[in-house]
Amino acid sequence: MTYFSFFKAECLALFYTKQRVVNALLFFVMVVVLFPLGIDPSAEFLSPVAGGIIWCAAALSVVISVESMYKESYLDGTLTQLIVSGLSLPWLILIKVGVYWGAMMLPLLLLTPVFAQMLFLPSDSLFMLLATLLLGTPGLFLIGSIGAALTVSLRQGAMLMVLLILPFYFPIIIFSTAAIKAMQLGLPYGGLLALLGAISLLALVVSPVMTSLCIKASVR
Amino acid sequence: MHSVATLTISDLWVERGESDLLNGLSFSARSGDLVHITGANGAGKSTFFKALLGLLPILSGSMTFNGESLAQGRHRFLNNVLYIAHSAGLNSALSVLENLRWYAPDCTQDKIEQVLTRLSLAAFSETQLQALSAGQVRRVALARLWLSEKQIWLLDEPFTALDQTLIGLLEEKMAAHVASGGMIILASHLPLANLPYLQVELSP
Amino acid sequence: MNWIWFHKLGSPKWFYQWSSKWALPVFSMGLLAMLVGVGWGLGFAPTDYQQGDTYRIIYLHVPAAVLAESCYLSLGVAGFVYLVWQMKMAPIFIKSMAPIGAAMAAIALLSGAIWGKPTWGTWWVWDARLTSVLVLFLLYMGIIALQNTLEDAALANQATAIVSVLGLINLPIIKYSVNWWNTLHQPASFSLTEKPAMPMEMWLPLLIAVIGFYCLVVGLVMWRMQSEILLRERRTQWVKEKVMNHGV
Amino acid sequence: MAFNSLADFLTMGTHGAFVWSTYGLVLLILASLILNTVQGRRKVIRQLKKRYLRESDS
Repeated sequence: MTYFSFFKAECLALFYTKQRVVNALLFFVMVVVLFPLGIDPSAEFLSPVAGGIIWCAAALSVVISVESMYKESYLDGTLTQLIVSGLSLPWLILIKVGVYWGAMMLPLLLLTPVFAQMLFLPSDSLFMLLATLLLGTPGLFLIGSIGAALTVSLRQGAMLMVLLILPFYFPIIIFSTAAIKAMQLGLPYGGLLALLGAISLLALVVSPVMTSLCIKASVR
Repeated sequence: MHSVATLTISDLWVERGESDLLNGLSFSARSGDLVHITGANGAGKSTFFKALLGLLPILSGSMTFNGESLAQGRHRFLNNVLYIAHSAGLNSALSVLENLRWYAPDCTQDKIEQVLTRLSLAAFSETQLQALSAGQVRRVALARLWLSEKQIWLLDEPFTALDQTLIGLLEEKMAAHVASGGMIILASHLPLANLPYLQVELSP
Repeated sequence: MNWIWFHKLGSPKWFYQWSSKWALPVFSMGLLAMLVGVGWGLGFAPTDYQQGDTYRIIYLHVPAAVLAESCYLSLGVAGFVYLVWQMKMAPIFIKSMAPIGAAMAAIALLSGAIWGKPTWGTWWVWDARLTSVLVLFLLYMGIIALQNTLEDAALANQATAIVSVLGLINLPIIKYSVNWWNTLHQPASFSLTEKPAMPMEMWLPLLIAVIGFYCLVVGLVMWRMQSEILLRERRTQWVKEKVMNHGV
Repeated sequence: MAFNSLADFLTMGTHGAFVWSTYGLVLLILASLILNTVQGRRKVIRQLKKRYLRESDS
């Protein structure tokens, strides 16, 4: 096993099970649709909150799709093989999270302009929304990976995982929506984007190590 | 040919749930040895492999590979190890060929197909793992032995779900590996028919 | 520097015997100090010229809020100690402390809400302090849920330690991030290092109440840790003797 | 004493209900925390004792 062959196998496996990615995207669409239907479909209400709605929907669909990230590998014993492969487990985890991020975020970024339009997001804020998604979602996936590893040995771990992980998503969501709002109000937003990037970078350093600790404790 | 390697286990105790296992297991093996670990169910055969691989913490005792303690140089040990566990360790979404390429990316297509023919899996090379029977999955897992260059093989009950011909093939392969300077540690409740081995008996 | 105390603290048996001596005195002292502080604040401290007598909720609200944060800080430190040194006592501490911290955060939230209604005219605002205590409460509940769900003890140790450490990073970020919104909450009314902004007669009972809460929590956590030690070390001879000699 | 009469003390100026309900709630939470701690300890000792007795029997 090499890092590259692992990357290739992960890509292929994700490609064969693409229905899971499609499901996560459908979930994203459902949550977005809930807001106009459940609260108020008028442009006056939706326009200022559109960025927030898309962000909340994205965070929820990420946490749900990441939840089962290690489950199958745990059950079929490939997780054990990764640990004893002699390769560095944190790097393997980083590769896996990267593949998941790419598979889920590329279509989501393509969908976003459509939904931004439907929620009456001012078109000059669209660029900002895409930038925050690009900067912030790696953090969501990396933090989610820790949660998925924490609960990998549980049969009914989904609820617990969401409960544990969402508090760690709060800062990312707050900074992202604050940046979009700041742009709409004509305030400086560079600092907020920098903070968002800083959180993702911090997660990039911390998450693979913490995830591998959890995986090693789970695989017994 | 492999270089000379030694593995020494001394006074190993492992905690598992409510009881302590392995009871101070000690043995030493070098390249060219086949160690056969026997013992009843629950005596700690799988537990021993897990302790050796660092999947379980040990209570006391020491394990050294080429004179270096495993606690320090585990990855140098793991680089030389191929571990076949109870679970197949194969990705069920991938085909047989893709699984084997994942484990052995340097092997040529010819070589892989040769091995698959040998294990009568040639017809299934493009089939997804989830469509195979348990016995076939087992054979795919064992195919890694033919494709790998690793010196130390850790085999946990490799004979389950295999028929007589395949057991014969596997024993032949193991004999060849040992003869070329490899080391095999094998746990099984079955006796080995045609091979010389060191026996280590575990008692619960 | 002498590290012997650190290693001793890592031994469950030593900790059990040491804490057996201290738990009851510390707890009683805490209870006493709390009663004195709260009673003094309730009945004898002067009336606030702005808020009238409603401010007397402070004698419960501030100690609980201080404790909720201190408890989490200690959880984070314990988690770090476990991840780095694999010290046996750290997960025992985390498991024992989490419910206490959750109770403190709940007290801070509830008393704050009840205080806020007559003072600001609202039960709740989404400002930095309130939101961070709410997140704190959620983190405590998450750790308790994790602890109760994971059956494998080694995994539960590792998992709670990791969540504790991550929460320690998360809390200041949340506080900072929410700070953009206008904050209704008054600036911290209690600090040991700065000169108190409130008159001495109000501040002193508050200090005593905070000390009382601290001692109470230390006493409680020692007891909880003792129970946990007995359970985890049940296979050792000293626990067996201790339990068999105990008259229950 | 900051209050002139018991009635003053109970009404706490204007917002007695708020102050006293807080104190009541906090008392409830603290009491249940202490009770939980004490009972937890009892339960552990009882459990272990039974277990040891069972083991020494067999």
